[in-house]
Amino acid sequence: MATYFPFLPEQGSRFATGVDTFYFSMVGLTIFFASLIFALILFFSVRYRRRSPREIGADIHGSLPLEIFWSVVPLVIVLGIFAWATELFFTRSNPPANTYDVYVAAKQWMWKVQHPEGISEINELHVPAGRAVKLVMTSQDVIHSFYLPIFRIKQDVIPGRYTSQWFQADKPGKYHLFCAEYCGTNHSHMTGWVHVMEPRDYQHWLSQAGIGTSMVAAGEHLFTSLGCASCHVRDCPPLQGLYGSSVALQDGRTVFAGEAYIRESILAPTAKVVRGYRPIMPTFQGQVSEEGMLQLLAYIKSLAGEAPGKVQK
Amino acid sequence: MAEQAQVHPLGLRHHFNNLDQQLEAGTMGMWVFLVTEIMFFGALFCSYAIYRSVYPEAWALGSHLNSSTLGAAMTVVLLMSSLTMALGVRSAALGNQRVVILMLSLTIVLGLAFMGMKGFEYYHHFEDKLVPGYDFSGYHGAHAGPVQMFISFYFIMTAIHATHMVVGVGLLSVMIWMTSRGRFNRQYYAPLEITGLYWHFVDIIWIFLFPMLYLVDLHK
Amino acid sequence: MSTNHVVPAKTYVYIFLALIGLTLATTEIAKVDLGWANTPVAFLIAGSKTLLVVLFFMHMKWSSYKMKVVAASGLVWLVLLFAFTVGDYATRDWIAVPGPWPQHPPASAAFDSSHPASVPSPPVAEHQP
Amino acid sequence: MSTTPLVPPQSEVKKNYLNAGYGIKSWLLTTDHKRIALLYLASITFFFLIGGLFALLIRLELLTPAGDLVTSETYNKLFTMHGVIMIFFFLIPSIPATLGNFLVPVMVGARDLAFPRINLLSWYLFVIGGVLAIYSMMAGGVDTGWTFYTPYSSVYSNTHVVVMIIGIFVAGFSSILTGLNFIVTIHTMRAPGMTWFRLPLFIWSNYATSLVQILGTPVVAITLALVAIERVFKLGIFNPTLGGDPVLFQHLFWFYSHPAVYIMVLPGMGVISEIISAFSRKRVFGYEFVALASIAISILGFLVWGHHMFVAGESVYSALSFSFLSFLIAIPSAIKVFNWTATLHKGSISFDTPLLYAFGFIGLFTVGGLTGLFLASLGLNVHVHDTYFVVAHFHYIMVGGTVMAYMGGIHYWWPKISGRMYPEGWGRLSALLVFVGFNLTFLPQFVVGYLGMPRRYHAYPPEFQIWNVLSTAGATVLGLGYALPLIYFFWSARYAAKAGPNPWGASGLEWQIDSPPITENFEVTPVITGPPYDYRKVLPQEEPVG
Repeated sequence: MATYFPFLPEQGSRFATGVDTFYFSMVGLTIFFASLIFALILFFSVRYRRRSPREIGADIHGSLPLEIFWSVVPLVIVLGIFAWATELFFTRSNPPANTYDVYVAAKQWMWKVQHPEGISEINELHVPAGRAVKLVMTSQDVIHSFYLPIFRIKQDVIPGRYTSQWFQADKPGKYHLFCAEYCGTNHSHMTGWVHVMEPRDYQHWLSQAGIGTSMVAAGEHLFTSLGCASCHVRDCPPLQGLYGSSVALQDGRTVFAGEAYIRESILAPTAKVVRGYRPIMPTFQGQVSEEGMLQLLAYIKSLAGEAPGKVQK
Repeated sequence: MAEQAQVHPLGLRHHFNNLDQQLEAGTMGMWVFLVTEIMFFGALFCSYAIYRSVYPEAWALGSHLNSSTLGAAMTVVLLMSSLTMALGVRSAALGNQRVVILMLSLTIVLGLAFMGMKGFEYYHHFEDKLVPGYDFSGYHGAHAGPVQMFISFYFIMTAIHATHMVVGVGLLSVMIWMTSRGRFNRQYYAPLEITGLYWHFVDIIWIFLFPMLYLVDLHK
Repeated sequence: MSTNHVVPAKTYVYIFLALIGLTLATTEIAKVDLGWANTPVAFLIAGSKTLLVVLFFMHMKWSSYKMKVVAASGLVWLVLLFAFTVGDYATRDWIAVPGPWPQHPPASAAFDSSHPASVPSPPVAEHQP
Repeated sequence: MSTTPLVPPQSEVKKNYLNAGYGIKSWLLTTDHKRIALLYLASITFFFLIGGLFALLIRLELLTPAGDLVTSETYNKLFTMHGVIMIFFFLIPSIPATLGNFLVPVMVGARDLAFPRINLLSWYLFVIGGVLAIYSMMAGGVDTGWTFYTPYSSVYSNTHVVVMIIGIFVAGFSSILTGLNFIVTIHTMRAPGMTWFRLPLFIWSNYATSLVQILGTPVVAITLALVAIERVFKLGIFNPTLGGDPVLFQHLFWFYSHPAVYIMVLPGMGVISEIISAFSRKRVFGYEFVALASIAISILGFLVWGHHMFVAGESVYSALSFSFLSFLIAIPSAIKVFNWTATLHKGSISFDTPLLYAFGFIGLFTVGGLTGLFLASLGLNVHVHDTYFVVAHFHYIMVGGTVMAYMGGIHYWWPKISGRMYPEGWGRLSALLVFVGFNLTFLPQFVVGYLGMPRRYHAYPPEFQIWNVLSTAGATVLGLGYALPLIYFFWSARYAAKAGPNPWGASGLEWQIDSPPITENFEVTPVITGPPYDYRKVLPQEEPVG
C-alpha cells in the first residue's frame, strides 16, 4: 500500500458510513460553537477595550431568560446527539440474523483466529465481503481489544469470558487490525490485517488454505474424549436445542443459554444447576484449553439444530 | 472559671474567634473524615456485594468457616466499648476528669479484648491452613476458588478494621494523657468528643462486618 | 452544635441494651431460612443499629442540620457507587435491544424457544463466570 | 466588598508572611497557609518539569513510525510515568493546593485554614508520596499505564507497581486533607456578613472540588490497595483465573478517576471567573448560575464514569444510562462558557497576561468540552475509544484548560504572593507561545485519532507519521512556552518593581490587604456589606460609564 497521507478515513462498511456522518456533523457543530464563542470574545474585547485607567464595566448582573435559553437549547441539541448516537450503538450491539461466526483467542501479543471450517490464522482474518461476520472473542491472559478502524468497531477482549462484535464488510481490500487496550510490552506490535475478499475468492481461499478438521468435528471429538457424551445422553441435561434457549435453574432463576452460560457450566458446573438435575458434573477447569473450549462451544451450538456458522440469531 | 474565659479560654486556637466556632469546625472536620472512611470501606463492601451475587454458595461456605458465636461475642464487646466511650465524653461535659480517665481506660481495655479475640480467630485460621496467599490447603470443600476469595475479603476487611482499632486505641491513650494533664475542662473537651466520633464509627463498621462475614446463609 | 448537651446516662444504657438485643436477634434470625429475605433483614438490623449509634452515641440527634447533611452525603454517595456498579452486573444478561428501532419488529416472544427464529441475538456482553 | 479602609503603618520594612521568619525550620514547620502554598508551588513545579520531560521524550519517540529512539519497555514506562506524575503529582494538587491554599482563607476573611497542622501534614504526605513515586521510577519504573488496569497490573506486569501504588495511596490522602480543610473553612470560618452568595466564584469552585476530593479519592485509594494486595499475596480479587473480574476494577477505578478530572478542571474554572471579572472590571454575568454550575458539575461528575468502559464489556443498558448522564453534565459547563463570554459585554477590558490565558482557556476548554460529547456518544465511542482522539480530548481539557488557568492564576495573583509585578511583555509572549504550541501539538492528534491510531503505541503504521511530526513540532513550542514563565518569575521575585495592594483594580478581600500579606492576613477581621465584584466601590467613579 503506497504511503499516502490520509486526512479522512476510508469507510469499509455501512456502519462505518453511519459513524462518519455522525462524526462530521459533530465536527461541524464543534466548529460552529467554537467560532461563535471566539467571535463573541474578539468582538467584545475590541469593542469594550479599556479606554481610561479608572474605567469600570457596566453594572449588569445577569438575565434569567438568557440563562434559561443557553441551558435549554444545549440540552435539546445534546439529547438529539444522544438519540442519534444510541441508535448507531444499537446497530453495533445487535448482530443480524445469520452471521458467520469466527472465534478469536487473544494472547499476549498475538491474535489467534479460528474459522468454523477449522482453519486457524495468526494476526490475519480472511472474511467474505457482503456477509455479516460475528467475532466471538476471549483472552488467555490480560485485556486486549480487537480494533478494526476500517469498520469503526472495537471490543475489549476480556480473560474469563466471551465478548463479541459484528461487522459486514462491503469493499474487498486489506485493512489494519490493531490491539487498542494496553496489554504490555509488545502492545504496539500486536497488530495484523483483515482481508476482505469476494465470496468466490473466499471459497477458493478456504478450500486451498488447508483441510483442517472443522471446529464442530474437533468439538465432537473433545466431547467424547472428555466423557461428556456418556452422561449427556439420559440422566444429564440434554444439549440438543440448548444453545439460544432459556434454561430454568434449581434456584428458580431462568438464564439465557448463551456462549457464556455454556462456558461457565463447563468450568464451574455448580454455579448454575439446571432444575431437576443433581449437581454431579465435575469441573473441567484446567483440562480444556481456550481453543478446546471454542471447539466444544461450536459443537454444542451445532446441536441446537443448525449447522455451525449459520446459527439462528 | 469566668475570668479565664475573658482572658483566653483554655484550648482556643489563634485563628478561631470562639470555642463554639472551634468545636463546630472540629466536629465537622471529623464528620467529613468519616465520610471519606465510609467511601473507603464502601468500595470494599461494593466488591463484596458484587462477588456475593456472583458466587452465592461459595460465600455461604466461606462464612461457615467463621464461628458466628465468636463474632457475636466480639460485637458485644465492641458495643460495650462504645457505651464506655459515650459515658466518657458525657463525664467530660460534666467536668469530672477522674471518671473520664476511667471510662477511656475501660474503652481501651474493651478494644484490646476485641483485638485479642480477633487475634485468636486469625490464629485459628492459620492453624486450620485457611489463609489465602499463604497456605489455603486446609479447605477441601466445593468452590475452592471463590471460597478463597471470600476468605481473602474476610482478611482484608478485618485487617483494615483492626488497623483502625489500633489507631483508635492510640488516640484514646493520648486523650487519657491530655486529660490527666488538665488540658480539658467543662467548656473545652472537643478533642475527646472528636475521638469519640471516630471510635463510634469504627464500631459501626464492625456492625456491618459482622453479618457480612459471619452470618451468610447460616441456616444452610 | 453538639456542645454541652449532656445526655442522661440512663439513655446511653438503654441504647446499649437495644444494640445488644439487635445483635442477638440478627444472629438468631440468620439461623432461620427466610429464602431471599435473609439478606434484607440482616441489612435492616445492621442499619437500625447504626442509626442508634449515630443518633445517640454520636450526638447526631442534637447536632446542627449541617452535620446531618455531611453524614447523609456519605450514605448517598455509597448508594450511588452500589447502584451503578450492581446495575451494570444485573443488566449484563439482558438481551441487547432488539435492533434499530424503525425496520426491526420487536421479537414478540423474546424467550419462546418453540420458534427459535424469533429468538433475538445472544447478549452482547455475556455474563462472566 | 466595602470594608473599613486599612491604612498600613509605614514602618521601615513592613512585616509580612515572607519575612516573618527565616531559615529551614520556619518553612518546613510552618502552619501558615500562605507558606504551605509556596511549598506546594515549589514541589508541584518540580513534578511538572519531570512530567514535561517525559512528554517530550514520548513526542520524540513518535517522530518516526518505527520504535527506534527507546525500546518498547522504556516507552511503556515513559507514558506511564508521564501519566502518573502529571495527574497525581501535578494536576490534582495544582490549583487547590497552591492558589487555593493561599487564597481560600483570605477570600473568606479568615486568618488561616480550619486545621493548619493538618494542612502541613497534607504537604508532607504529598512529598512522601512523591518520594515513593520517584523511588519507584528510579528503581525501574512502572509500565502499566496510569490506569493500572488489571489483570496486567496485578498479575502480568513485573515492574515496581506496588511501590508506585503506595506512593499514590499516600498522595491521595494529601488531596483528601486539602479538601477537608477547605470544606470546613468555607462552612465555619467566613467573615461576618459573608453569606454564601457573597463568596467569590473561586471559593465556589474550590468548594465543589473539595466535595469531589472527599467523596472520590478514598475509593481509588482502596482499589489500588486491593491491586497491591493481590500482587503481593497472589489473591484473586481482580484476577479472572482465580474468579475475580477485571471489569469490577475498572468500575471502582473510574468511580474516582472521572470525578478526578473535575478536581482538575473546576478550580481552573474558578480562576477564570476571577480573571474575566477582574480584567473586564465587571461582575460575572449570572453569578448565581456560574456558582451553582460548579456544584452541579461536582455532583453529576459522580454519575458518568461508565463512559470510559463502553467497549470494556459493560452491559448495553448500563452504557445507555452512563452515556445519557454524560450528556447532561455538558450543560453546566456550557452555562459557564456562555456566562464568561457574556461578562465581557459592556466591560472595560485590558489585555494583560492573565486575560490572554483566560481567553486561551475559554477557547480550548470549549473545544475540549465539545469533543467530550463525541466520546460520550455511544456509536462514535466504539471507534474512537483508546485512540489518539481520546488523548487529544483530555489534553485539551487538562493542558488547554487547567494548565492555562493555572498559569493565568499564577500571573494574576503573583503580585499578591510575591509583592512584585511580573514582566508584562514576556508574559504576553509566553501566553501566545503556549496557545500556538498547544494547538499545533494536539489538533493533529484529533485527526490521527479518528484515522484509528491507538493510544500507547510505540510503533505505528507509516501513514500516520505526518500528524505525529506536526504534533512533536508543537510540543517543542509548548515546552518553550512553559519555560519562559519559569525564568521570568524567578527574575521577578528578585528584581521586578514592587506591586501595591491592588495593581489590577480588582475587587475581592485579597486585594484589600498588603502585597505580600501579613501572616494573620487581616489586622482587623473585615465585615462584608455588599455583593462581590462591586467595582464601583473599588474604583469610585466621577461620572458613570455609558
